Amino acid sequence: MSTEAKPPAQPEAPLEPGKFGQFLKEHGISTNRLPDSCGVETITISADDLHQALKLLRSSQETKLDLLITVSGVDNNDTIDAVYHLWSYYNNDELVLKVMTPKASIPEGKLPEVPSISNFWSAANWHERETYDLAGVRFTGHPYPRRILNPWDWEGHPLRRDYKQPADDLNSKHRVSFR
Amino acid sequence: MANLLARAFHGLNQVRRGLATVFGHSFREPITKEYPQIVPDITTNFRGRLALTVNPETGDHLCISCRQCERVCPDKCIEITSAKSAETGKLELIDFKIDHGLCMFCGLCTEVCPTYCIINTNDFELSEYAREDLIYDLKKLTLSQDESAFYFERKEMPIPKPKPAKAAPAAGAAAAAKPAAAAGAAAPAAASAAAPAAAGASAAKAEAPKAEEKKEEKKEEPKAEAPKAEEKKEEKKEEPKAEAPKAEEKKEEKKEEPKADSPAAEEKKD
Amino acid sequence: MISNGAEIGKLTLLSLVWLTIVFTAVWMATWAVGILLPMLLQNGLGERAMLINEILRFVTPVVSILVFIPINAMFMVLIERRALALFTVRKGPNIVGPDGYLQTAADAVKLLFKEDITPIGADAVMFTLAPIVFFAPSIFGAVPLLAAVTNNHALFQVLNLPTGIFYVLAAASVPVVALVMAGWSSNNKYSLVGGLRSAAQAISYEIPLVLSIITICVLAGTLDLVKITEQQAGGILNWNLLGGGALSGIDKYLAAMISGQPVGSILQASYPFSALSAVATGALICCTIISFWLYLTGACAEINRIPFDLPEAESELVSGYNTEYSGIKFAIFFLAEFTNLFVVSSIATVMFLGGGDNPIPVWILDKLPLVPQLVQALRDSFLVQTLHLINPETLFSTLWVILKVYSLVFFAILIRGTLPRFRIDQLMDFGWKRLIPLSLIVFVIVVFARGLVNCHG
Amino acid sequence: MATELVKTEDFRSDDLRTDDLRTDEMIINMGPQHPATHGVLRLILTLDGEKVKHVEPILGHLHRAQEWQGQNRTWFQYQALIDRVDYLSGMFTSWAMARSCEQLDGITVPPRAEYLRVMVAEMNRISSHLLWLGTYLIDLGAMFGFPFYPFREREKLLDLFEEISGQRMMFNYIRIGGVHRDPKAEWFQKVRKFTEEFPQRVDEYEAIVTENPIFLKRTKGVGILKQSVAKDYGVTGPCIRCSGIPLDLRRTKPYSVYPELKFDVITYDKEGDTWDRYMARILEMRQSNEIIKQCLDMIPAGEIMGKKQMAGMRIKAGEGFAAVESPRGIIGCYVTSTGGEKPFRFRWRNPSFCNLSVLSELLVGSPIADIMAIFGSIDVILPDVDR
Repeated sequence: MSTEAKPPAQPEAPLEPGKFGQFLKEHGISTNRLPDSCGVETITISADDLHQALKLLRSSQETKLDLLITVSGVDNNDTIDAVYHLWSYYNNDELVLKVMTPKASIPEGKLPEVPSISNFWSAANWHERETYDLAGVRFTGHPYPRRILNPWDWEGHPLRRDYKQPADDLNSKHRVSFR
Repeated sequence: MANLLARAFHGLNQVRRGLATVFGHSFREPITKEYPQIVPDITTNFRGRLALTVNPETGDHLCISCRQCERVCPDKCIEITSAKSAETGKLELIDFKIDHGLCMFCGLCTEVCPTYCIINTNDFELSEYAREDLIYDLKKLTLSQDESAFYFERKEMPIPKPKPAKAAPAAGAAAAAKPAAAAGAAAPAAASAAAPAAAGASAAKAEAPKAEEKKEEKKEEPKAEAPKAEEKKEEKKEEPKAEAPKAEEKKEEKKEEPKADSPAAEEKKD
Repeated sequence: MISNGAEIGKLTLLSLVWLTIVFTAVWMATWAVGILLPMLLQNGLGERAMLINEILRFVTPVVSILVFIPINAMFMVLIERRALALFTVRKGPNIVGPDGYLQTAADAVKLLFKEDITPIGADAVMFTLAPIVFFAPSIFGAVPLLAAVTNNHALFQVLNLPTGIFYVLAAASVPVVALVMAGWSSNNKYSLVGGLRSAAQAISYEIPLVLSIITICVLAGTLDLVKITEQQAGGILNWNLLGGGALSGIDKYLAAMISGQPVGSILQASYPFSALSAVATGALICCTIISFWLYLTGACAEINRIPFDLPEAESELVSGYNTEYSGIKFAIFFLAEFTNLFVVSSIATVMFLGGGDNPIPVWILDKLPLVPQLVQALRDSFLVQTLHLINPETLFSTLWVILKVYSLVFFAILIRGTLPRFRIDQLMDFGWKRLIPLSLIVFVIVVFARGLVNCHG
Repeated sequence: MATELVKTEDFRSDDLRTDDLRTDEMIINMGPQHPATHGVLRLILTLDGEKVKHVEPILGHLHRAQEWQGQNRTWFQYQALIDRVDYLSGMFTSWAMARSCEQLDGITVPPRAEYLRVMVAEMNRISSHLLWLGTYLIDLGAMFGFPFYPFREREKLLDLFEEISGQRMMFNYIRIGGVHRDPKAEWFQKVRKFTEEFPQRVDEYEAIVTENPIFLKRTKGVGILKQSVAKDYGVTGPCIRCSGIPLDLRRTKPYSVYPELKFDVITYDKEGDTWDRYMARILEMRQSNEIIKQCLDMIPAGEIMGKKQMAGMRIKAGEGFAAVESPRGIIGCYVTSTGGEKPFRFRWRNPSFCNLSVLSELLVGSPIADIMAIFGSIDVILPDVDR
């Protein structure tokens, strides 16, 4: 895994909250706006507020972001993000929500913890399992927090940047057989 | 009751329609072909077994060992061995291996090849009894002149002028004429005698004649990797075809330097 | 517009060649055991041959069946594969032997030489017994049919029971036990479910099947298979499919009219209650056609063919009761399935389609040129007179039986190529809520309508 | 009298089931080597008789670390791999990746390339649906006849794909910035010929299948996907359109040249059953055929590539999510770039993965035979699930 790759640039100055940031602010949830990802509003939110924010965004008539596209885990070099892509079934609204956990704040040998939303949004169930499996984000309160794609006894989380591949014959230069 | 009867009749009628349609199909031409007897007509762009072409007119091998295909291959199934020729100062292909068991026939190597050397043939019958047999070497990969002509025509690739294959060696030879003379007539004989011992660890037998050149480059370091590393650097400069003349110029410059030193180096060794 | 003539031609030729092989082999075996051997013994032993002759008489039908079943199953598998290929615009097996003629023979050899596996935890005795129990009844069941389909040939009269059809049905209901045995003893849950399904299915579909046959027995007034065939002789109008002789009055009337004889009271004799009789005739025809359909449906379910192949149900139960079978045991299951299809088709032929009767009414047949001469020439030939190799009655009736039976088989293949599979509860619903009431209604109507028409009389 | 001895109450089936008989649950492993699981899905079924009480899908038998590979290959190399994500609709996976990268890099795709993309994608949709149709009928037990007919038409499409891209399934045709090859004029003629005869073929399928009483019995009212459940599980594609939500990215978030083309979004009632899903796919095939016809008429001449394809291709830094409407639903690609040779993070949003999660909800209470009827109707491709 290429460790030299850098995470996307952070904004220098704090940006004005967009439509959904404003909406969440009105309901007493503070957010941070990041630079738009290809024209889609991108905000970060603290892990504690996530549950309530998603509930609000999903059910309120103004936003109606009721299609959870994915939950993805991204290992930036200094943070581990859980990224939620929200769409609406009925209009063109999109939102990217990020929960960023700095790696410094994670205790040694532990996984970053983010509250699970699979109890009120079934779509998140498998996505969260997959994120746990591959990117190593622990979703607290998940009903069935097991690995989904890798075998159940797999060690490590393959999409983490510090992950050591068990055997890497493919990339070695001098091998006897090609296989 | 009437409803039931109507439904039953409708259902039976639908079954009859289905049966009639299926039965009607028996009067149509079969679409299957008896494969081993009747070979399918494969389109030009089909990405089958990889092969190396030769110039259809002159029969010279088209590979210039630029290693573009080796680098772009997502599966890393290509392995090129090459060495610098003493006469021409150009990279000369020693071996070209493709593991067809690993290849996924994506065709990226054919896209990046600057000389239309590596191509996808229409051959798809690749089964062997052992996996090792799927590793094709240079001899197995290289097509004959007729086959090359066939694919050049079919794939509508421009037939290369004899320049990259023929004129380049000529130019190289011209360039190399001077240093060869400078190095002295005694050097080749001595070097070729010493070659197997010196280069045996690093190079295969086929490389032996070219080891002469390696020696010249070696200078202080007796390690086997050193010449390879140098080769690589040079290859990178050689990459695109358009830059070929430039690369040649550069080479000439480069070659003159080591060759100026070479007598000294040989003296040291002696 | 036939653009597939070559393939159809090949299929026809293949059928003809294979049928010739099958029936020549069977007839030669039967003739050797039943006629040639007694003749030779008679010459050699004289009076003392009586006992041996008696034994041979009983052995003959069994020999003929035992020779017939394996070769016939091979042919049927081949024709099924080729016909399905025809429906699905493919070519089918055409490599082994001339144009694929020997494909199934090669398959059979392969199956015989495969390793015979008994899974761990399986009940070995039951596991081995199941294919045998599945296969044996189809032999027993086929025996009495022989007399009927060969136009009461002297060699096969031996086993012609007065309760023929019931014997056949009784034999046909045994294989269910075998399927349950196979399912249970395999130590496999899919097999178990398959076995249980087959039990449920076979038991419930036996009722409409038997009821539809009883309907025909009531029409015919007998259970004897030979008598039932003989009643239907004389053309398509006399067949049980079309009212079981309800139209025979019209038949006679037409015959008399054409030959110029007095018509007189033929119609009056056959249809005593003029208008009422006409209605009853219509009802009878409808009822027999419906019960033919009922019979086909029930038979399809009985022998586990699509759309009733729930015990096997590849997409649900892997392969149902025969998941764990391999080698020769699987071959026996396979053999029995196709034999059952043949047996079921021949029952249909005997009960509904007039057995070995030609569909052309006599009064047309007599007018046809060359037919009587041909029969006479055959009768006078050396083969018949000296060797007793064939007799014309049996020959023609056998040809008709072959045609009818294999048409039904072909129809079953067509159904297999078209219809999807039922679900088990829908199958039960369909069986109990639709077929059984329908068959009862048909039965009652036939009982009453029969009184108003002078059938077969 | 028998009627006095036996009371009808004794034969009430409920009583028999619960009190008198001691029943036991049976646990069956369906898959990964089951003939009808479309690859290697494993379902752990808890059965009560023939009824399913609980089902747990086990995934990952085909896990090939597509996202990991994305981070370890260059942009150019990874293009060749992504067709493998969903091997039946490789054009759509390529397209999703191409779109996300084009968004990031700000590439404008030439109009001819856009039309070609729409054409090959719709052809791919047809071929995918055809394969679904054949295998679904196999699931329902029509093993031997019907399934070959859709494959016959699919074969023609695959030949067309082979001609244009070089392979029958792993196309690698839609590239970042455009399409790989400009087809010749004969290819367009062949496509036109196909579009002209295809509707008759669909008529044939419908004659055999659509109103067949057994097929109706197997599919009508089976596997009902309620709108609320579908929304909860994030179901997309024909499945959710059959549950009454007109979510078709080609219309709701139009991309490429779809705004210029005429077609309808096919929706059914609020509670879509498997028959609705079958019918929706049949209609979609007809519709795609019409779209291809329109494209054939409208396609302009010109360039086909908006960005030079080379081994060291780079994409500008940033992140973005782009999705296309694949035959199975929304296939999306969340990509993060740092401007380097390799992507920083690739994340696939696969329709099969999301649609499959609703299976455990749909199957409960249905008999064994319906497992395949329901599972097949969702149209799941296992490599798409496991990546």
